[in-house]
Amino acid sequence: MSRAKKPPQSRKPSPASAAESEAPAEPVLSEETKHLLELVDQMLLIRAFEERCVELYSAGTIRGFIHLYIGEEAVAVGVNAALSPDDAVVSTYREHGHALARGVPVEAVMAEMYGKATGCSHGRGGSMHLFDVERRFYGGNAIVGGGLPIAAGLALADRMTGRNRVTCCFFGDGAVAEGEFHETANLAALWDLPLLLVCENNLYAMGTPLEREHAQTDLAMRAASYGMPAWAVDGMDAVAVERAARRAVDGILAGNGPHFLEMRTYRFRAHSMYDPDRYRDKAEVERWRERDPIPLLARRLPPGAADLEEMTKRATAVVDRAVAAAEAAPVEPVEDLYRFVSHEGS
Amino acid sequence: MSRAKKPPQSRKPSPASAAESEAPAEPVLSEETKHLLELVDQMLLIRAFEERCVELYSAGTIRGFIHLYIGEEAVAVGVNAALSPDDAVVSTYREHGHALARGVPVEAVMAEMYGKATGCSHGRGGSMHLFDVERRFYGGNAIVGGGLPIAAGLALADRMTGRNRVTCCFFGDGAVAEGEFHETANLAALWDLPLLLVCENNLYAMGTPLEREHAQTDLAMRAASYGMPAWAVDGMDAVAVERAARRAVDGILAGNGPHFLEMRTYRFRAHSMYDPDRYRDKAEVERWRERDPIPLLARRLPPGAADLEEMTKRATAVVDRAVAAAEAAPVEPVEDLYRFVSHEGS
Amino acid sequence: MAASAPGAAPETEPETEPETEQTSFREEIRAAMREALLADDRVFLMGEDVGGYGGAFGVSLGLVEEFGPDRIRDTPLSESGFVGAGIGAAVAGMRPIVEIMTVNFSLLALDQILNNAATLLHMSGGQVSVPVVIRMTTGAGRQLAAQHSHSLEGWYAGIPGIRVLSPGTLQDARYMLAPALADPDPVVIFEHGSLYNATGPTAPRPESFDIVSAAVRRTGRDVSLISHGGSLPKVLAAAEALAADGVSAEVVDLRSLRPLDGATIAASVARTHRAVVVDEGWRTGGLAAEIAARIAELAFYDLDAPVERVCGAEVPVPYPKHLEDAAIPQVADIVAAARRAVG
Amino acid sequence: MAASAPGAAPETEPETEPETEQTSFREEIRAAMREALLADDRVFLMGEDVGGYGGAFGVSLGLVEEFGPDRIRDTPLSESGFVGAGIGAAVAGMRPIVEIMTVNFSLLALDQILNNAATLLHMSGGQVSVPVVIRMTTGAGRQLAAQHSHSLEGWYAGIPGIRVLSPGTLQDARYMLAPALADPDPVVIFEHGSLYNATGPTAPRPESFDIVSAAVRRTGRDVSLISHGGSLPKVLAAAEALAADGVSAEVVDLRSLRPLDGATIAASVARTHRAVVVDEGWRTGGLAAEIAARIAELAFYDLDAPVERVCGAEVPVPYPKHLEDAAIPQVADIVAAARRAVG
Ligand SMILES: Cc1ncc(C[n+]2csc(CCOP(=O)(O)OP(=O)(O)O)c2C)c(N)n1
Ligand SMILES: Cc1ncc(C[n+]2csc(CCOP(=O)(O)OP(=O)(O)O)c2C)c(N)n1
Ligand SMILES: [Mg+2]
Ligand SMILES: [Mg+2]
Repeated sequence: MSRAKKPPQSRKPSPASAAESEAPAEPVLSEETKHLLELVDQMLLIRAFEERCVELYSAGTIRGFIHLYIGEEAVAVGVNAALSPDDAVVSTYREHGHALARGVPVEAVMAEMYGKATGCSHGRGGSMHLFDVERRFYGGNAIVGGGLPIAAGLALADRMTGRNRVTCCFFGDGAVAEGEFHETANLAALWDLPLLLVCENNLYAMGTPLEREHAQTDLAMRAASYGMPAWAVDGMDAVAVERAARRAVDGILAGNGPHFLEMRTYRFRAHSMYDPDRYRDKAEVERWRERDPIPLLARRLPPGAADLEEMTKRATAVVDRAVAAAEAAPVEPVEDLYRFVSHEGS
Repeated sequence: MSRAKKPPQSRKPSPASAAESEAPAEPVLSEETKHLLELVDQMLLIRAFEERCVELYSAGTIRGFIHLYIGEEAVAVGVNAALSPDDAVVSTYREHGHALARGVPVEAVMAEMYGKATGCSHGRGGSMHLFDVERRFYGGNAIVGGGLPIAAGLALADRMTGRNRVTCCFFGDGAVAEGEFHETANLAALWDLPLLLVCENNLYAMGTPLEREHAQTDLAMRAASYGMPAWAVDGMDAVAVERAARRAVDGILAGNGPHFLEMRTYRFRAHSMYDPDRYRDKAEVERWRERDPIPLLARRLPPGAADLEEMTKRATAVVDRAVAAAEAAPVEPVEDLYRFVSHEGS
Repeated sequence: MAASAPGAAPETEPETEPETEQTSFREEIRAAMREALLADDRVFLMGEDVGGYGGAFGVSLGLVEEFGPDRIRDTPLSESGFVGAGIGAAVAGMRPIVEIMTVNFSLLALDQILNNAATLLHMSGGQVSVPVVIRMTTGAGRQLAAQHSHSLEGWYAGIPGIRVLSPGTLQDARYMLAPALADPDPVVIFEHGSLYNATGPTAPRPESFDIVSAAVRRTGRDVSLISHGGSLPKVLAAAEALAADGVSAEVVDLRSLRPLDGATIAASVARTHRAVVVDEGWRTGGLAAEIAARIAELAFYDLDAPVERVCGAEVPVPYPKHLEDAAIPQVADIVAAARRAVG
Repeated sequence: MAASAPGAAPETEPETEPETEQTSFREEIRAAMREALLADDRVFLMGEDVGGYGGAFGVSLGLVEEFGPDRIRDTPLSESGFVGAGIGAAVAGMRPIVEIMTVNFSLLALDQILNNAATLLHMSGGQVSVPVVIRMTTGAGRQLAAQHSHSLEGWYAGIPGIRVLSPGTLQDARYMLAPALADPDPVVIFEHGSLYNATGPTAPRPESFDIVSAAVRRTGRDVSLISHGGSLPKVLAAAEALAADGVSAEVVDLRSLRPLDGATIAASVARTHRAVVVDEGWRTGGLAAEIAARIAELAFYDLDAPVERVCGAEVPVPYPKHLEDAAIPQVADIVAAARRAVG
């Protein structure tokens, strides 16, 4: 089946925008403005969700490894805007943003952080393993580079069955050094797989700066050497991200094989909770904070179109409800320990 | 220690040329001609050795996997001519030629094929695992790509201790698809390792042609994307190979980090014994045979300088002696099975 | 490479094999794949040289001509990449048969097999199924030396979330694949390299066929010989030799290495009171260790003697024939262990 | 990533730890590395974020400032590449300490460890020595879920050609490294993530110190509790509980997982006639299976009851605390197993 580029509003609305849509839509807003407002809403929801996670983690309510996406939200929402519901997404351990942008219900994601039975992975996975197959969100993967071959396989299945849709794989700059990146890039280009490779280059792999991870720090150029279209994008600008992702998706759907996008972005927080962030110069962090993707996008809206304060309140309210639901939700009984190990429950 | 480019004759002579040197050297020959004659001798020795292996294998005298180098000899002798005795070599399972060119005694290599105690690996390794640490020949490795990280480590040790010498790693076109190639190339370029990467591109990985192994079949260009000097060479022309290898070695010794050479070559025989070679067009094989590296180099010599027939006789005689010695050599006693597992012989 | 295994020369052997009622492991596995490919469009075979080359051991010879390069898919040398791609394709609903040339190379794909194939279902709370079948050659015996002679079945048999099969008979070679493909979870099938040329009469299509229970291949009173895959013929030969000697040995073929059929093992030991476990893997921490431990747990009070383990010697397998023979279980070793057991 | 483990927050903990006579696993391992780096120029540390970050678990905190980025070498995310490079550097005469962030990621380097590090000496007929030390964190207990909670010690303990150590005491954390570096063969050291913050008095420098023998950490008459590494504290607690209950448990700390000190194990079982093996790895085919099998071989006629195995449940470790606790050995499980054993 071939498909036409869908207009933004035809895409699955995010929970936040769903919440919003109940409020009477401002009549004077153009489709484009509405769409950008939706992206702002999605970013605010991700931001509010993660800021709540910090509190919950510090309070010891949620545990495990928590990798915050704060500062990188434009990548998730911009790329998602270019995807349609029947496309697939494979992500990393830093995937709260990808899951929420994809439309995985906030309640289900928050419940997963709590390890509750109502979580999007039944509570088995936690922060690093969010799944929602109904939305073709094939999960957080905590092995750096480990999701890449899986994504190639999802794309291969579509290629073999003639389904014209895209598999999008998110991964970091550090992952590009793993052998699995190389093997996947070659397979995808060799087999013309409908694969969108989105490298979130936040300039660090844990505490290691890009220039000590890679001999060639121009990652888009490295990817291009496999013979696939590849270019770098301002990952702080949601509009630039969406435009680039659309171009890539169109190219993939037109049968031009895999595309690689290097999203130049930055994490405002440490690699993970408790990382003291010794290795980054505070001034560097400050410079990047000045390009916070949320105000950056809000400033592009017509005057008065975006009331950030009000929108933030709504997002916070959504998160409040999710926390309340998660608190109230049941955990899986210990007797079910062996559940999901195999279909037999061996 | 820094070192000057050594003239050819200062390099360890190959056993064959050693044998030859007993014969009175033709006075009128220039140094250059003598050097080329030595390369021809080395190639003839490798050729004679492997042709004998075919007989011995068919007779069931030697066993295991045998991968013939016939047709690719110019690469081994040309590269070796650019290396000095204190450089290191890491190779593959197709390494008879590399070992012999390096000067591993023919007797020791043939005894290894027999699995005898006098073999260069005490008989433990066989065809795919030839070792000679005294000559810094760190072995045949039968895991495709498996030798690459090891070679990087040998180079790293030199880098850290300030010894200015080169580690040369041979591998095939198929190996370039392995993640270990990618990881090693990046490490080597990132750390400026004195590593010479010699890709023997014989156009096939077993039965798979280059264009079905790699999306980007210009392997030198792929390697260059890691930020290292890389170029392709006519691997059938020993002189071109040596010239390229010298340039690369000089660059490495000058501190310019790893270099990658794509040697365009071809194996005249099947991937291994018993491979019926169904996947190659006979005409293609014939075309390459017309560029057999031995006559190709012989034709460059002044008229009368090379008596190929006579030289082949000498090489064959060397192999005859090696076979006789191997036949007569003892095997390791079964009681020694656990020997060499650990230094304690745990 | 593997194609040069004397014992595994696909191109020469099939010709020389009598094509009448006799068949070989190689042909039975090929027939099983052919049947699966014909029966289900979602099935495809992927691996290094499975196409034009016909598979390193000639198992898939001719399939690409019949099914085309899309479904008989040659891959680059990228074990982690193409095994992971097979896992992903299975997640997407395909039924891939991924061939890893040999178990030695499967180490390069072990992260994908353990951390993804075996784990996705659980991590996702039951949402992500991985119906992939991974076939790989295992074992020593062809003088391929230290990097081509591993037997790592015991490691795979220890991974929760996957099923592990080890056919030791022509019938299992022929009929294990279909139920493996029908399994919604990952299945790893080990094929011992020394069995490909093993021939025998074509087995009839079984009425019912399971891939969970062990089989008693020979009944006996005095000692239970427990084994699987490539060691099975040696164990049967040992039982024969012991019989000639007045020792009645029962032969248990595990067939499934995960889950293990503890009931059949325990029942046999309850009858014979003595057990010898035969596995080509390294002794320490190998499959035989688990089986010995299980027997001691399930049949402790039935045992009249310590469980004997006949395993691979703990060395990287050496090249020369006499040392390789000494490094892996031989009929004589099995006979000797059985004698020790019966005291 | 690992740095976010609550139990393993290197930056917060050291500060809060009393720096006087008390010490921690983290500090002892760091002191051991510092000593080795000072004593021998050939020694260097290499791994992901061992430098500026101070190591995922803060073990190498401060070392890069003292020894520089050349000898405290950050690597890209390339487990196979940098582990192989460490092996190669060892072949060339260096004494690398290669840190793999966690055992979970070591699967990506397993080909290098098994097919090169463990095999080169034998394949080369004794010519190529590989004096590398590979350190890796292991174990569950910090709610890190299925891809970050493995215990694969049993697999490594099955590889001929390498030595495998598992420190369970501050003294072993401090003094195992030097003999490991002096070993001409590869040594793998497992550090349980839950031990890094474990504190106690600084142990005196031992007169003599070996890395081959198991240690009896507590003597007892009724049952032998055999364990190592991260499970040791739980086992000692269980012994305490059992004592309060009139059951005298002997605690054997394996220390070396390869080679295994069968003599000490057998001697203990000969005294107590009952054994409980505790290991966090998956039960089937894990380290406990080998130890149970060994006991049944070495002490068959001494055993009055089946060997009990207290192991990790055969599931990819789940995230929620209550399920993770249920998935790995707890003191209560050990006590219950000991009670079953003494009947
Ligand atoms: C194979 C593997 N090696 C190491 C780790 C530990 N680790 C987790 S995240 C990370 C850094 C990854 O950096 P990058 O790919 O740039 O992604 P980012 O965290 O910056 O988003 C490391 C080293 C891991 N999870 N998996
Ligand atoms: C990791 C691994 N995968 C597969 C094999 C089997 N195998 C041996 S050689 C070979 C082809 C390698 O091709 P190339 O690298 O081009 O070297 P060539 O044999 O052409 O010299 C294959 C697939 C192996 N030995 N190791
Ligand atoms: Mg990053
Ligand atoms: Mg090739």
